[in-house]
Amino acid sequence: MTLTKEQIAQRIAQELKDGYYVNLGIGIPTLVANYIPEGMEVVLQSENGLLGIGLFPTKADIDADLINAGKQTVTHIPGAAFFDSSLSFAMIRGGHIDLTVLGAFEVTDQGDIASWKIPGKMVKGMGGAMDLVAAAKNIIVATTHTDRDGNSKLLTKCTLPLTGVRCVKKIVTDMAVVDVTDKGFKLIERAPGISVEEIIAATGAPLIVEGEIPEMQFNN
Amino acid sequence: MTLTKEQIAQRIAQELKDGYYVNLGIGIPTLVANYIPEGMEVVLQSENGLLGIGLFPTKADIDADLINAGKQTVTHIPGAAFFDSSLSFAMIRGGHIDLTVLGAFEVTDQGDIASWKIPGKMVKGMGGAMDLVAAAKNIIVATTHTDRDGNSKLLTKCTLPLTGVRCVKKIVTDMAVVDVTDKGFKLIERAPGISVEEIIAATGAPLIVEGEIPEMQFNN
Amino acid sequence: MNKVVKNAAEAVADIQDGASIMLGGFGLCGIPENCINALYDKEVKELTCISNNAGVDGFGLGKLLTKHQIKKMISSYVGENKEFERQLLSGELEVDLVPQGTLAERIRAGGAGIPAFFVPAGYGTEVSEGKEVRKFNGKPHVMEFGMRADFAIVKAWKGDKSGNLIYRHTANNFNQPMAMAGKITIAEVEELVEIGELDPNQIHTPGIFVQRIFQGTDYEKRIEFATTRD
Amino acid sequence: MNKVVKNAAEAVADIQDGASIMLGGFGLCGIPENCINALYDKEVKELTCISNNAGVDGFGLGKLLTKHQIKKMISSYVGENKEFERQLLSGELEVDLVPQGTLAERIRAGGAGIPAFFVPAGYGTEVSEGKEVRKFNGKPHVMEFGMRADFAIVKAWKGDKSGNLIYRHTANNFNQPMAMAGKITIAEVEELVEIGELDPNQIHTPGIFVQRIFQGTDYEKRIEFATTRD
Repeated sequence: MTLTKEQIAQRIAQELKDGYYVNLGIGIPTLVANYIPEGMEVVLQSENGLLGIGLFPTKADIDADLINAGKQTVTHIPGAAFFDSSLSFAMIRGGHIDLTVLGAFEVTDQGDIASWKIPGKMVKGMGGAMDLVAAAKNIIVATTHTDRDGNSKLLTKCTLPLTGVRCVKKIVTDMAVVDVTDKGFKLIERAPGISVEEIIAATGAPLIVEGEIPEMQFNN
Repeated sequence: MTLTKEQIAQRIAQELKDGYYVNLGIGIPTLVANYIPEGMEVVLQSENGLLGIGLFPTKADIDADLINAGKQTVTHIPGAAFFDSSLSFAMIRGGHIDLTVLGAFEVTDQGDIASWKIPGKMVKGMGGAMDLVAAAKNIIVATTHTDRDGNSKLLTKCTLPLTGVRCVKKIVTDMAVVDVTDKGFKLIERAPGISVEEIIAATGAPLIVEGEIPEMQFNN
Repeated sequence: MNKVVKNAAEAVADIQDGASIMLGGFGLCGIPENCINALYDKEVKELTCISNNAGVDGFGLGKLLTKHQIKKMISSYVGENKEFERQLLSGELEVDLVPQGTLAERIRAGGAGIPAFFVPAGYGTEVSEGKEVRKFNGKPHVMEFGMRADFAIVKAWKGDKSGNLIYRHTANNFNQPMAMAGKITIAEVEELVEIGELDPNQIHTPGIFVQRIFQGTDYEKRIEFATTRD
Repeated sequence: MNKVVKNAAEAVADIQDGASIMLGGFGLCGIPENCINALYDKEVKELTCISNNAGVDGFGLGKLLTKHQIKKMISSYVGENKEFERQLLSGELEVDLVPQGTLAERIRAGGAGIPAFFVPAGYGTEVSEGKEVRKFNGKPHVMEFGMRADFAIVKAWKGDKSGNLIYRHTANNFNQPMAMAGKITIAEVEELVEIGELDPNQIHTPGIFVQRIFQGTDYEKRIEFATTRD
């Protein structure tokens, strides 16, 4: 069965390492924060000017001056720092963020990503996504494998306007973990109960499959 | 008689206006701070990261963490701000400083200035001088009119390596106040007792002299 | 040197039709509410507004949209605003979308006297169309330009009468770089204090960047997405 | 994530001959005394040092000069140092002089992922020789490059165990931009506090930029020109 959003986030959390500074995009990526392994220190950066995002506040603690990049009220952890937008993107552009997780409409086997605009429908803007994908050392895309109509989001060429080129390193979908290698998409893991054939069928680009493909493991 | 250093500084102080943010170079320019007219608010910027230089400290108040760009211990005024070198030069480069006063070896009637290097002798470096002259809206040079050998420092072409080109607006020397205009040097005022002829003789470039040239006025 | 003005109306009194204005804030967090209301009351038109977002319907910059006061927006993200969408699709409103980090850096650069610089963001996308692209260390970068505006309007937590500003939490965001980039910078603050009351080591925006300052009133500080854990 | 090291010796232990190192400070104000002494003791050589100044004879970077540990200096002003002058004139030492504001901005740009930018400083002087010059708004500007280093060594007033730093007075200077630009950034602080003790609104350098931190000892804080009014 395909993964839930929570399971996608849970699988991505397995990519975290102690001491990582991480920027989580809006949507599924935000959920990754809920699955940081116990005892592991991971600091979450919010591009609107916060290093060290904490839990959502209690109703009593809500503070209009303290939001995340999704404009949700948040808190900060001890040891947090606030700063302006130009310093925030100096961190991002300068390669100081260890991992960026974001959603996408489409990803190609070259690592190109389209995530911000659907021509003809409303254009909301790219926000910080173009800066993040252009500069992050390590980018994981969190997405469903196919859209609502069953079209694959993993393609050889994006049909939608690009957010960045040759930048995505890994994709975690509701069906699989796929690495973007020099030779294209490579299947790394399958969702429990999903077959390699199903994944190949749902992928709109060649998929390298080497040996046995293990199922994803979830500890809880 | 030619002016003392203090009188040069005093004359330059007459160019100050209420609310000015001013960067004063090392040497004669530093003395300008002593002649800010009573009741006039002028804020002094030090390029090592201080807006609002105060008096020199008392012996008891000396603080190694509080120096000016000449590396002298200073104090700060109420309402001062400290900041890093990149923000300091953002202020300078961005044109936020109203007036820069600095010394020079040579100045030309095009407004070029040489002030940082004497080849063959020691090269100490340009420090912040090139940034200041390239970006200030209003640059006054404080200098003696001639060097120790009697050679004019006001020339048609610098013989020494340049600090900046077409940037100096006004020169206050021990003999005269000279504006740098589109048409070259223009004599504005004479030091008390110094004749126009003496100034012409001491100036290594054509000097526009129109009508009566008044003597500088000193109030105290 | 008197930078203190009475209120927002006085602060924006000389903003004319056609002016370019930077407005601080991220979403509704840290927006200069008082000045936006004053611009609304003043009915100044044909504005070019540089702001990361465009407010929401009827609040923040969304208020100016209801009177069609904005000709052009330069922003990174303009969702959350139906009237905005309507004006954009109908061609009443011009929008220049800029990646958020590039926007912040263009503003800082404008204030810092840097006319142009290179960034990786936007390369290979429609953002880089028509722009100079150059490789550095083998990686293509796009040339972007420093940006200034006739006015920058920022909101700070505390300010003193010489214009020194301190922001609070994530209400800093674009306020700090924008304060550097206004030909005239107007600061509205929640608390205006006497000169000397702020610690010189804790100033976010030194007073040299600020030409007018006043203590705002009746801050609504509307929250876009109140998200709680309880 | 343990960034705390015991002392300067441990902090600089992996700095090898030939390394490039940024060192904060302006004159002797805000220099990382402990780490400089550790580099002196370690006798690491062939260093490229990026520092606004080169210390004085026998103190600050002047100490490393006495053991000929520095191959190249990148600075804006290197006066106040006779041994420096001797080594420079004799050709033992290579010096790259950079206008101070350009130096600060190149360092910030390096840390901020901006590979190149344009400034007016140096145009028409020997500084612009061989560099790309381009006019913006009719005024010629010089293209300068962002700069990083293998290590950045900075000195702060207070720091916490996650690397957040607060500088004091004019001892900030180059420390803040350099902290952004080291591939590895080492911070020595006068007072190392627990995580959570610093106000998040008052952090000058967020901890993300700092990889190692320790509390220094025996700060001499030598004054170059003690100037008093009494």
